[in-house]
Amino acid sequence: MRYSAFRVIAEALTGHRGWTPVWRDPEPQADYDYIIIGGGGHGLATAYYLAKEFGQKRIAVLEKGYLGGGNVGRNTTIIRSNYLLDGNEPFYEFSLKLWEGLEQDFNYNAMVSQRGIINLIHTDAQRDAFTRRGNAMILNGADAELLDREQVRAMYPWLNFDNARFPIKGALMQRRGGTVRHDAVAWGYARGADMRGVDLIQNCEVTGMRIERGRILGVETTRGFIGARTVGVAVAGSSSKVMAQAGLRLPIESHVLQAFVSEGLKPFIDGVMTFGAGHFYVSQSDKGGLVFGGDIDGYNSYAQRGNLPVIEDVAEGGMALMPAIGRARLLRTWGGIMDMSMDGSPIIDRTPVEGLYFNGGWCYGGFKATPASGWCFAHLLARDEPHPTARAYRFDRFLKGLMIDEKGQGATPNLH
Amino acid sequence: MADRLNALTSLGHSDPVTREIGPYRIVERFDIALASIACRRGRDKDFSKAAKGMVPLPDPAGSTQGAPYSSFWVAPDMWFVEAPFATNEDIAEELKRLFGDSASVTEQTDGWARFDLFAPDLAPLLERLCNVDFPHVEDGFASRTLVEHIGCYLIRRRQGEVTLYGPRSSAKSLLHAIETAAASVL
Amino acid sequence: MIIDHPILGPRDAQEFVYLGDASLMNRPDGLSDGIGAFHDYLYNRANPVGEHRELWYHEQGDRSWLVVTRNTLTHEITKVELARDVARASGRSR
Amino acid sequence: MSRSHRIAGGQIDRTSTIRFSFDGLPYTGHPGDTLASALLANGVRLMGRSFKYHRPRGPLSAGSEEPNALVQLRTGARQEPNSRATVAELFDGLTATSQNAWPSLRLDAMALNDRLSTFFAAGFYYKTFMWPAAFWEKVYEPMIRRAAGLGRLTREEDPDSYDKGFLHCDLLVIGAGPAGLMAALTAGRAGARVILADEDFRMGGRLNSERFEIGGQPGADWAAGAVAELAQLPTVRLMSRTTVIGAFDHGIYGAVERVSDHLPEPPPGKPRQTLWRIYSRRAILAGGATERPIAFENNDRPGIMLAGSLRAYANRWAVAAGDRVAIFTNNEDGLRTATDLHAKGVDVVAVIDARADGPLLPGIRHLRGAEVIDTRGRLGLTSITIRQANGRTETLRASALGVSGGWNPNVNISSHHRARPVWDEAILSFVPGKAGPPGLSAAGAAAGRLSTHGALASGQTEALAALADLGRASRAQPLPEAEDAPVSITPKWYVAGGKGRAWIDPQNDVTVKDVKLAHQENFTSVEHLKRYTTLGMATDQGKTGNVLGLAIMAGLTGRTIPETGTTIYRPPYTPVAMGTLAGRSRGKEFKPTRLTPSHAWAEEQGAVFVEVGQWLRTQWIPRPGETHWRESVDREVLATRRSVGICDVTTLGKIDIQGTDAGAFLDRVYANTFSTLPVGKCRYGLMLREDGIVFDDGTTARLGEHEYVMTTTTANAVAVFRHLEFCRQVLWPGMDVQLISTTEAWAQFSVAGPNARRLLERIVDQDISDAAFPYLAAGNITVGGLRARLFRISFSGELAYEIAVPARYGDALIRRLVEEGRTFDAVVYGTEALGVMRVEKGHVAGNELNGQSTALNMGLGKMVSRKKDSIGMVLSGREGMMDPGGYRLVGVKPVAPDGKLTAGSHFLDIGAAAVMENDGGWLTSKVYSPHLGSDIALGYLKAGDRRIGERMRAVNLLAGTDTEVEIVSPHFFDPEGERLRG
Repeated sequence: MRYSAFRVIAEALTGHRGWTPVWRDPEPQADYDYIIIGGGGHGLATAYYLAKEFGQKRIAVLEKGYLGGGNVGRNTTIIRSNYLLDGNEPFYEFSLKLWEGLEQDFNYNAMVSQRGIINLIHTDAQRDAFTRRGNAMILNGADAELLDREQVRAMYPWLNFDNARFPIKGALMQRRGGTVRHDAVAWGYARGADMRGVDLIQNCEVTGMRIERGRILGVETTRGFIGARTVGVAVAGSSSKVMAQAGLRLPIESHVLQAFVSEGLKPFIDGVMTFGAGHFYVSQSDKGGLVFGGDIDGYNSYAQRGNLPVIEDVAEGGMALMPAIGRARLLRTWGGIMDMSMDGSPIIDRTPVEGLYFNGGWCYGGFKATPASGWCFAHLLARDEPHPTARAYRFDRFLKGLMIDEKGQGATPNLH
Repeated sequence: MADRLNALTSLGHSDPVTREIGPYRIVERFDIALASIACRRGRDKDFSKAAKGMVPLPDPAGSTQGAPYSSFWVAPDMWFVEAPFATNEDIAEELKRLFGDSASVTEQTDGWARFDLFAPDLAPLLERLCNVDFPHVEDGFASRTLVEHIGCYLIRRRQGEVTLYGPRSSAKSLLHAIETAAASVL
Repeated sequence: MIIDHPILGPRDAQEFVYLGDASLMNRPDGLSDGIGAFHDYLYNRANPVGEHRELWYHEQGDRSWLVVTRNTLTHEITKVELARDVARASGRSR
Repeated sequence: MSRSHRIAGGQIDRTSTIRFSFDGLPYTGHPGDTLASALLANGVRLMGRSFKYHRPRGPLSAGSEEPNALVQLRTGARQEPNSRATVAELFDGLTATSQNAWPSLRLDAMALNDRLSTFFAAGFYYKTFMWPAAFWEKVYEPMIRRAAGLGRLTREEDPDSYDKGFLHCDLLVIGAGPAGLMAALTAGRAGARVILADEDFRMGGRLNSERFEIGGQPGADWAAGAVAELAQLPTVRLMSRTTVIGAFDHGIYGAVERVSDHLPEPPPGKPRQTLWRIYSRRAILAGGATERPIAFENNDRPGIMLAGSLRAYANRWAVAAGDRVAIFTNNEDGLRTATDLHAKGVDVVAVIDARADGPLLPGIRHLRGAEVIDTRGRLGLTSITIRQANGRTETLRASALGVSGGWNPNVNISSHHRARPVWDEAILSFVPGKAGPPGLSAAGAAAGRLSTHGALASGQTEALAALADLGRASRAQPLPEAEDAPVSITPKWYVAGGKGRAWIDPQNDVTVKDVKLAHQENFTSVEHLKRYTTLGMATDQGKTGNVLGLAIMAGLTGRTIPETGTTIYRPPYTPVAMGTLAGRSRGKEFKPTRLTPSHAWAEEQGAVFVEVGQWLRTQWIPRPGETHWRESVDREVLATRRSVGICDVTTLGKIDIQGTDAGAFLDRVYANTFSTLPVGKCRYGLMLREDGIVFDDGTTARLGEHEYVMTTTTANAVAVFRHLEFCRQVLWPGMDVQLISTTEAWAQFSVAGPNARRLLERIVDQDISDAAFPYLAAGNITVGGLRARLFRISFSGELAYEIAVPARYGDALIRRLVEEGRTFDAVVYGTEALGVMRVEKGHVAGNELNGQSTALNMGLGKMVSRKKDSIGMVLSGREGMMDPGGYRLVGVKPVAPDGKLTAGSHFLDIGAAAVMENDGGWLTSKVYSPHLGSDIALGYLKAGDRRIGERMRAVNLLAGTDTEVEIVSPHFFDPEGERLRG
């Protein structure tokens, strides 16, 4: 069914009787051409583009829980392409361009809202680094501006300009950055994929991989064996666990990242902002909640919950930057499991097992990457060759010394 | 030879300060010499022999008062030794002579700002400053701890007396944190 | 979290700095082992769901490096050792 | 204003009167009142508007689960949006205003949404606002955002302070109702260290709101007695006004104490609130239960509230929420409200009992098998329409309706570790699951023990179990007499058949219809239901509505409720002010400030300071008449190169490294060799990470056979020390090496320039002639007999020394250096001049040591010895890092002397388009060199070592500048290094 204002009005006047299921709940078939493991944002986007852009058929998405229950359902909804390194920026800019046309493409309003993102600058060295980054962004066809202190003050006069431990000296701004209604992304892709015949199979956990003579034949699941010619794994957060079924060790650690939302407030912050002298970034949702986050807890975890010190650390950053939020109340905290890779950048690549492909290592860049990740993974699955913007996301970059280390922290995942 | 340089306290004065806030007395100490001693690998016997009767070597998380040398444990095989500055300004040299090559000795006197806290009951103050179960630990307890992001050594001399060693460069921030907490207890 | 320090007893994890998998103790020999060995040592992780042996540094404490055995699903800590002892036992003193 | 609704009794202090105002109108109340109870007493039912439809709202509850009665509390910078009137303690002068209504609460323009509600069904916005694409940001979203939120945040800084602290105990008891009090008594009497925390300002929990007797005395009196006894026990800490907000790992709980919220403003020095981290060995959750409503048409009007809350207002606050009261219940407890109000002389018009049988209430119209099917009253309830068992409908005049759909144990904290609650058919609700936070057990209503006796008994049982765990065996004691009524309840989630809306989540306006629509569109998983309808996303986290929504979805899918799923709660239990979580770390106290030994002197000189990590360093020192910072910096540089300059370099990390293996150890942690360094000498050291990237650099001196002192960069001091400990303890535990930081112990100054030696000769006691103290010499010296250290090293390229004295003498030394320096027109220079001189000299610093660069990139490849094993040696040899076309450090000069450079600009070939394919690298550091009279810069340029002498462009697309530059050697100044050896 096609969604439109007309449709909404027509249904409203007839008691909403006409709305049909957004997706089917099919029984798994005996075998498929493509199995995508993981019904989160990346898996659903992969299936959607595989069917829509690469004309593939007989596709299934296997989800151990409910659709969109991965990190696409537990993040801070920010989209941007303000990366520095050649290996990253073209990919994230490709992603941002896909965001810009996404809703019309899959006929679902995911509320892609480009209200701008600013990264605050507190030292001269930061300004030098952001100048380098801003230039790299523009060279890659993205947009970037360098704001001085007064321009930032004009945008947000209530930031801590006059009593700050680390004064605000300016900001790097990307006006095309913004936020998206995260759940709607998963639902839009799921609906679009379902409409194109993709089987979305919920409550179906992959428990093993059937591999013979170095080739994948299918997967064992809680709902029986399902055969497939090609299997793509997109289960960021659980990558090591799933790939271990193929006997592989990854350059990835799983870490918990907490996110936070305040009670609903009248409009306070229009765009997205990151603090440069502490762990704090924030935006305000269309419902009025301040959505914010900070650093990961810093230890390997699959627990989907964090601890108090990080909550305090984030609040300290928030109060240092915007003393006016002292009486705003934190409503809810939650934790998502991040694939923290060894250089802070993702992997979209073949594996030593023929027919088995991997997509993961997203650290906390995963949400904004969803469209390009799906597109590029679909490209790799359908053509067995990397998409031009994802060429650098290889496993062997660590062996060859071609790390994509935006933060310059080296092989220490919890510092990326 | 040029004449001698004047010394300033960690707070930048020629004399240490004392602050009184309600029942709490905060005393800056400027009269203590400090040095670290670390037992060299495999030299435990010589090390403890040299220390015997001179430098106490308390167990982990402990401190021992003595004369002229007191000391508290800081790390495996490592202690901080305290002595009166007036009589033992060259504490590091003294200890080097004492321990010979059985220990690595490092001057620490000026690395630290020291505040002694006094009150009939210090628990309400300390529970706002650091994660030490003060009412529960014994006299002599010595431990590194965090006070408002500042790494300090805390020594419980007795129920009503505590020593805090904090990094000299952060002395002002540390004192401010103690004063703020004291005021909020009242 | 609370880490039961083998020398100091229970201490808040806030006093510690986390490094990662305890396999980082097993550094190859730079003169005899090559890039392959170092690559696997530095970059690849088991990253298990469940019991995990990992390195923590007591930065705001006694500066001991510890090997903590912790469940990554429940965060339950079942064993804490001095990394130095573990390293020596595994023959790293040579 | 309507007449008072006060009735007899209650726990309010009638002897004193409190004045307060709501929406500008003055009212009075008494100590013991909440804002809600006082407003109800004044006949005010309308307190807010709902989020989506702007429906009129009054209090649904009398506690922290309140979704409706949210107000803007206080004024000015102290305004608190979304404050629950039901828990806001009344104080004299309290001012509250309503939220989310314009122009007024009674007449709200946005209530139009209610008329158009059919267009605003769940998730409608996902299906529209898509065309034309550009309209989302420009038209639709701004409209939606303007309507967003409930309360308003002032843009002023929060004037109050907040505190934090740590508490330790054997047993934490969460909640001071009958179960919690009995648990605390049991453990406290046994001598255990107990903390009893309760969110209310009056301990006792439901006992304060009921007429139950315990041991022959009123429950509230028994509670008061128990509290009095606990206060006498030495190991018990009573914490009222303290909400336990979350269960974290290993027995750590977060708790918020509202220290001053019941006062007009905090007393001087006092915080508004304190965040306590409670370290407990065991904990008992005795947080009680929350009543849930039944969904029926128009069940959201002011005057309609939970039956137990209606009862609480009457019993505890002596308020009759209405003069004609009706009750709608599916369980026995609902009848208690009828009985209590009846006993207090309130007119109970009817009890509508969904249950078909059971005893009839005496003296009250008690209709069994009946249900409420509709209500009336625009701004407050005026009548209800009921359908009796025989199908006959009837409309009753009523100004208050108490609804009881049963009680939900407050399992919240028990699910903070994501343990799923389990369904208890006997009470038709969820109780804490087994896999909750280790060490936490539940007692009383929180555990599903809904009778007073059950609460007392389980409180004691759980406390005894905890004591046993703690090794403090204790024996059960006889419990006081208390009611032990069984739960009698029949499933009744919503009243079917109506056409109108029946609310489940009144704040977010989630109705039964929305759940039906979600089901129709296959959003049947409980997570999908929540996310699609926003059920449970409101400020009450769905405390009253979640189970209802779940049950309705279960009915639609034909599954049982546990099959349909559970929802788990996340911290915090109730919303927490950001200021509380931040505590004292804000403003200038966000992080500690580290001051250098010369800080006081520099302040006297009017120095400009700059934040370097936590340090404050002198950036430059303006002289009278200097109007631009460049004038000061140029002067400092020129004076240094002409004669002599002094700079405080204390912030550099210093690590004392001793032991018989110290030299061998350094060989392994540095890429170059140190074991061969003679005693009394120092050497520049390059430290790599294991991945072959440069980690840090600095000079390390050998002061004795087995004694070295290492210098690190200011930024990496802590990380390097940690890394060295790792190498020492974990990688090579066999080595005899001891480490300790001495960064703070020494005040260290760089003395640089042609006259450096002549100046120092006036300071130090030893002969420091070039012969006696040659380039790279290092050693212990004395200054006026005082122990000191001298290093002959140069960052500036000049003849230079670094002199160190014990930190307490640092202030005196800078003054002495300045005094003695007058003869030479010595200057004291700051970090800017330092930066200028190091760039002129081509030394790498922070901008080049960016964690992404190799020794090869920096032109220091030869320093990495391949003859020995050292950290990073092997992996620095990976093909990608040995690429001859890779980045190399170069110097950059504008072709036109007045050409401007900017750090961060990228290299492009002349004529090349500004696209990434043509990117040659970037300028890392830029300074103005007064020595060369132009901007100069360092940069990383692809194959830069082979491009010296070539011309390129330095392009800054952010500023639109495009400067032709010449690529030169990074050593702009005295490349042969004659000056520093002079």
